[in-house]
Amino acid sequence: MAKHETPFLDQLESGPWPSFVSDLKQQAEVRAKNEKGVEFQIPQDCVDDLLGIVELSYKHGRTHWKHGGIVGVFGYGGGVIGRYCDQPQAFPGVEHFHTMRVNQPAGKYYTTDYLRKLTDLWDFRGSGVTNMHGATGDIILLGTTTPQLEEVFWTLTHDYNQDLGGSGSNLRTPADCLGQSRCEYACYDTNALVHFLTNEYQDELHRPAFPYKFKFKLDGCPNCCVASIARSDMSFIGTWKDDIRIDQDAVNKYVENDAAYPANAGAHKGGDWGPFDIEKEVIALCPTGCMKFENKKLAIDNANCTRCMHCINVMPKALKIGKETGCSILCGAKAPILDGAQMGSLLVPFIEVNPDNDYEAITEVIENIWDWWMEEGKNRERLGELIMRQGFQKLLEVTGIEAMPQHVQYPRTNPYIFWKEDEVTGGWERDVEEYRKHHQR
Amino acid sequence: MAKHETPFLDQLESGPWPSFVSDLKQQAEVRAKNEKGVEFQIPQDCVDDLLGIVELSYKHGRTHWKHGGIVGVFGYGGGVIGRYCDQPQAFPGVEHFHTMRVNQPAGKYYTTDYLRKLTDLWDFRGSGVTNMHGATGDIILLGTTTPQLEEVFWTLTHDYNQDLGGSGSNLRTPADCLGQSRCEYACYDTNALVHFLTNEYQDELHRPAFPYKFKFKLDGCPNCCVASIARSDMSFIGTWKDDIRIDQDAVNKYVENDAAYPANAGAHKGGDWGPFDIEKEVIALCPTGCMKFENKKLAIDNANCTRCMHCINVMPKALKIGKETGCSILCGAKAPILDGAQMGSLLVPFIEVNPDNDYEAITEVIENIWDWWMEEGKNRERLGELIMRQGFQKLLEVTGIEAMPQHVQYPRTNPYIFWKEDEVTGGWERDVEEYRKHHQR
Amino acid sequence: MAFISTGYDPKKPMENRITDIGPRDYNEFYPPVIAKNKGKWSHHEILEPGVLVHVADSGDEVYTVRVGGARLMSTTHINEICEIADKHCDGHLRFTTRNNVEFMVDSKDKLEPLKNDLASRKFDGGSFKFPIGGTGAGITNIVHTQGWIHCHTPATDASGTVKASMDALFADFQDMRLPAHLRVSMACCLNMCGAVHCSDIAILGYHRKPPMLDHEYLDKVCEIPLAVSACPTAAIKPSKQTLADGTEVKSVSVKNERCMYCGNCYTMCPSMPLADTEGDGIVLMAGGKVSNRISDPKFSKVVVGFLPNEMPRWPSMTAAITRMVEAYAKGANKYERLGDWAERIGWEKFFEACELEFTHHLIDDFRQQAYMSWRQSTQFKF
Amino acid sequence: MAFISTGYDPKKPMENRITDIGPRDYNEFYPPVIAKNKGKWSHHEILEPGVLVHVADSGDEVYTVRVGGARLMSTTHINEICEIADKHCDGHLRFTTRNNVEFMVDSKDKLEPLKNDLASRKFDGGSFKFPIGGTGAGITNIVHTQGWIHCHTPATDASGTVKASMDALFADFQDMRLPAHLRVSMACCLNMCGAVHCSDIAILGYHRKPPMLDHEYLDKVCEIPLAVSACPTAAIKPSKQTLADGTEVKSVSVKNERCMYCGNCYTMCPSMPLADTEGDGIVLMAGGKVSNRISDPKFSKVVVGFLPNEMPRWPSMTAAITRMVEAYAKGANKYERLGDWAERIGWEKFFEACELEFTHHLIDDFRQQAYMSWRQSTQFKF
Repeated sequence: MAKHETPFLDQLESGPWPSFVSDLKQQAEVRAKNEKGVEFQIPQDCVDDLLGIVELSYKHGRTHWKHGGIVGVFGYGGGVIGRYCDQPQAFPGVEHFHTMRVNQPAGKYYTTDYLRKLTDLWDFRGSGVTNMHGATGDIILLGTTTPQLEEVFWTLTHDYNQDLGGSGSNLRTPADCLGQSRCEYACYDTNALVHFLTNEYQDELHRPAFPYKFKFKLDGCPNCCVASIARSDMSFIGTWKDDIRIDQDAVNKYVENDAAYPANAGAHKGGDWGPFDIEKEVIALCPTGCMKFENKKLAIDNANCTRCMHCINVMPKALKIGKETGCSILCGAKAPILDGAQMGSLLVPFIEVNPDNDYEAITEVIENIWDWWMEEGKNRERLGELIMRQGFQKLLEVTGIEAMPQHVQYPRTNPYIFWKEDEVTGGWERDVEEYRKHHQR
Repeated sequence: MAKHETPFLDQLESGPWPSFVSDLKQQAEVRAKNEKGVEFQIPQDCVDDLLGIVELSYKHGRTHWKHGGIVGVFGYGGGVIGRYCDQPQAFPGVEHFHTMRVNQPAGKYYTTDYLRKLTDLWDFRGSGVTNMHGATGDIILLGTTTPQLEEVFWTLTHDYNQDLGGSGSNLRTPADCLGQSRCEYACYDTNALVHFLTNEYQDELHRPAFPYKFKFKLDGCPNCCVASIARSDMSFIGTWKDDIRIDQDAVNKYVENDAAYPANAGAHKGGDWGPFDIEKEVIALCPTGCMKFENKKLAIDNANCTRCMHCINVMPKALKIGKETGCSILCGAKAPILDGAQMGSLLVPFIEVNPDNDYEAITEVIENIWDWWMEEGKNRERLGELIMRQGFQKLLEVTGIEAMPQHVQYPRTNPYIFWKEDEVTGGWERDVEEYRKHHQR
Repeated sequence: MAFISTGYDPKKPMENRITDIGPRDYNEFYPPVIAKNKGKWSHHEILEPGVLVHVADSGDEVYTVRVGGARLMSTTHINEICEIADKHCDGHLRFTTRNNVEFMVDSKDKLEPLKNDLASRKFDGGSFKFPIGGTGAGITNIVHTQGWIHCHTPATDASGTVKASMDALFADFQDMRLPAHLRVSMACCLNMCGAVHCSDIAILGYHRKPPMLDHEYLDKVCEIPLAVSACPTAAIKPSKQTLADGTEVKSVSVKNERCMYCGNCYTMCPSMPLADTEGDGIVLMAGGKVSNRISDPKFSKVVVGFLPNEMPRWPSMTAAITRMVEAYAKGANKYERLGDWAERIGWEKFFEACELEFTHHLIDDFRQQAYMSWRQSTQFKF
Repeated sequence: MAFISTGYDPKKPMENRITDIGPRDYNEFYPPVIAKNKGKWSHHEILEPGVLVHVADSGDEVYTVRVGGARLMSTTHINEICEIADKHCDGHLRFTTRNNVEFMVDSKDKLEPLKNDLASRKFDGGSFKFPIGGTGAGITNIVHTQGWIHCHTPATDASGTVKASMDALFADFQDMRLPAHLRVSMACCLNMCGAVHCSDIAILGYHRKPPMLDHEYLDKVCEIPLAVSACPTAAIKPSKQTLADGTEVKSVSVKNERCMYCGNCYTMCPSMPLADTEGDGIVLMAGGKVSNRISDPKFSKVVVGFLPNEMPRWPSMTAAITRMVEAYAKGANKYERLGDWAERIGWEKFFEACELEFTHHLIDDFRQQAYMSWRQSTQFKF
């Protein structure tokens, strides 16, 4: 028997898509029954009250949560988000209902053994409600009280070998696509690099020293499944410098509509698109027009290829990424607030991804950027906004990177070049008397 | 025998392109000889001194002109640009060397009779040096002294039925392409409209009442030969609403490479482009892909045509603009200074061009815009900058034009919609005590 | 409910403290077939909606079954996932960036039992627990934020709008009939904790009323300078206010016409709430993408300026989304993303095809970049 | 040189004054064949470079011979134009927007004598007076500003750079071998009296040194507030200065690193000259267009950040222009404008093909629109 009536939420139990309401109801019931005999450290009926307060929001069309004060674990500036409800008498189970961010593993692979440990802990010390996963990538443990924070942290670190993720003006928990673990398109080992960077920069992740948040996201290839180009201050996107590898026999299997060679790896099986047509579907859609299929032979003018992945995506059995792989680094992506959205702007067209020297080429770029941003960035100014304010030329300067046409989509359309005095022959100081000898007043 | 040595300029007499140096030298000589017995009202050797002072600039790499003070004709705020040289002792003939702007006729057609009157006047009262024409469109009379300004104006108005053009924070002399006078693409009579607007707005042209300069330019079709979309605060560009007219027989003549049907009206005759290929040169280049050529028949899906002119330009004997013609109005174009370049932004997709009611649809738009700009524009703020500062939505508001998707290339990418209070149910005033009944502090 | 300590002593927080150990090592979690073939995958194929096979150079294969679900997930539900993974997948599984769960098996014969098991499980309320799908040219799970479940500034709910949308789009979660994949994202206010600004379709919660001012309490519970500086548009100023009883208090004033309803001030100062039943609602955006495939990544555009919150199922919102999906399915070319389609036909035709109203709210007036979105061309369709 | 009055009396300026009569009526100036067939033209053809025929619905034809020339033009030269028009064209002629002269005849047999007459006329220095050309897929006359002939703020000469360029491009003025027409424009400082910001190739005079300050005279000849407000970047402030002799004067100071060398201050205040032999020179821009044909109009881009003034023929400038034209002629498709070509191959390939150096100066840092020009994509060519 439910603690609160939830007529609005009940309507979200129907329909085919997994219902979060049904899940919360089952959780409330499991807690009520407590067949495992858990010694709940926060109110047993907290999920009932969660349903109740959300129902109230459905009635009012307004949230009933207040922002928390500063809660957290000792010595860390992030990883915990305080939260309180604005109707504690009616819903005492969620009066205090803080979030903990747990740093997810690279690639988001898990063993059931690990997950069960986590659910045991969260049943015991929290609401048993989670997000798998939060928008940044963390495992989100949703709903506990202040005294439990250090206890959860202790168990995570001592028993689970597991740390919290980032929040606040910190490095946020880096995130990656699954990369080479299960994807033939990946140009570098995203799991290894994300794990390295997360560990290398633990201090930046846990202790606020930045003007604002900072995100790394790592995509193995330009398909950008993890959206790094839109969602991270520094985006690492796999690419290659040499030629796309072609298996001409396999190309012809695609052209012949061999059933074992479905176009786009079978992604269009539900549509009625007719037989595969290499001219229309590959050659004509190549953004640079650098491909030809003549006499049963596919030719790619690789010097004019921009590695957009389309042909490889369409014919994955026939075309493979090059062998000289690495990544591009793009900087400054962010959501619209405060000063308009940005996508990452290309800073390093190609950089090696080399675990053997601890990725030193990459960490040098990162640290140069951080030095600049920590020196010049205003409070709550994202990297992208600093780049906009001080200019992309400045970003090149602080990272010691030569300007090249790859940095721009097109050169400047205005002629407002601000020269530096030392770039101009003779400098700026001049003698007006000398000038007046030739130019009367 | 030249008055000044001009070794630098002399080098600009060679080469095939008409040499302005040779022309100035011939002019200096004609004045020196004065075979017509002109009673020169400014120094006879002014052109010698002009050559001399320009030579000095070639030596120094710097100009030797100073900005003039305020000179002009009585009652006009523009049309004359003061100019003085900074070496009057060495070049007394150009000590005072003002410019007069003479309002060119629509389409820049002339009779020799008229031009000779002008040259007679300018030999008599000026340097005999001109620009045919200035960047805005005027006939530029280059070089006279202050006492001659009223005299020239008197002769122009009394004897030549001819007025000065605009300068300063005025309506600048409107300019047009030749339009229907000799072009089959013209969608309206640019000559008639530019003449009407110039006369209708004589007061705005001659008396500064604007925040800054304001330009009208009139293009007969989207080919934009007079660059109105880049160079005028209000740009009038011919267009049509109905279908492109097709002569299928003529299309097939082009396809057959009939010598009387050269592609692009013969514009590519100097290149080795091979036979005309309608698929490659027309169908594939259509920006909307709205054309087909099948079974010797050209089909245009006019609902998806954006009237880019390409197909018509390529096959002018076969394709003609529609019959329901008018113009689009775009606003705000300007050169980069001060706040970045703008091209005209589409305000009115289609408007009738109707001389029978004195173009009232058009003058209404113009006057609404001027009212707003004169009210709200800051000193030296071009219309485009005002639109940027107050927003395109404001431009729609002051002109009473409904927003439509044609106004944008794409809808806003940011969600920062500033609602007006009366657009939001219940308004903005709320009772916090009432709110607190449901949301505790 | 006695407090049970782990051993942590609040008086000696540093004693035996372990910090900065980072996440678990991914190598511990790879299924064996993944660990063995990492970096040596040859190709993959989507066998049917939600089912993939990846083939390694070694000839090894891994079959993946992708299932959707709410990212809001109870431990009970996670335990059930674990039960399935133990039964079929030797205790391994993974999550995707878009909150799907992937069950992997290393041979084809293990596939059918896994699929049958997943498909058979339903919640008591009737919905699927583990619907198979979310691959290829279809619609996958919606990434989203917290909404009314756990956030203090949302203008709408997240889980509910997503449930309503995915119910409406469910057929396309389990099919691959679309011209290309279509990504839907949801953020419950314009701070966009989950950045939705580059999605094929984005659902965005939006306030439309400036904050209320709880003058009596403001100076007691807020740092006024923090509230003032929180405002991105400098609409907030310190001011003195006289209460009903005549006492004068320090507080703030808000220039309402400058407010863009972001709620940053409320985050800093609880005496400035802005949620409102009628003011709050939904903005829809469309046409963004993050992939570099064929065309460059692009921002989503605002295509519906406002829809009211219609609890619990937001029918106007799901109707508008459905119209967009259907118009796209009908109009776009194979491989063409929604935004590429809109650009090819022109946004004026997009509004026509999707039966959406164009209003002045959709014309950009934010910063000078707004200019780039206006039409500097005579090329348009009537 | 006695002053001869028209009758104007400075003491009674309004007496018999005629004002606001506007330009002459174009109808007075049309050649008869134009007046007759206006609005009823069927089509046209470029018969050869510089020679066009327009055919009316009536069957009437008008043959046009287009000739180039300096827009700086003496009355002597205009009189010669009139002589030719009287001889061949019944006393009619017209000018084009790009400062060409067009002679029209109403039958084909009048064409050859006209062409021969025009082609035969040369200046004493050897250059053509009336070169025929400037049509179709070639290069027409360069529109330009005043430069050292008549302006107080130029950073280079206009007539001289144009003469040097047109000499270098002359073959393409008289040919139509290019992929499309190519428009060259010239402005002698960044105020751009002649807006060159949408040209296939733009030559732009550019200062690079902030103004000198003639403190001793500044307050005597300038209105200091006007000088201060003239600065678009707010780099100028009023300040007190002590002269060498110890007297203190009112003057201004300039924050040099904010100055963009536009010369607006010098226009307001002659005590702030900025011209400099080494500082001044040329910026080259490329890839703009105003036509809506095929692609939208577009801005030119800065492709050479600076070239010194090399009088009298600017060889580095003409060499760079020639390289661009030749690379374009070689690389572009038929009908493809220079900017469309650069976009198709990518600007990185444009710099390679034209052998131009890319420097940091070419990366935009002006206002927030700059962001749009940076590369938000992994699509680029190495």
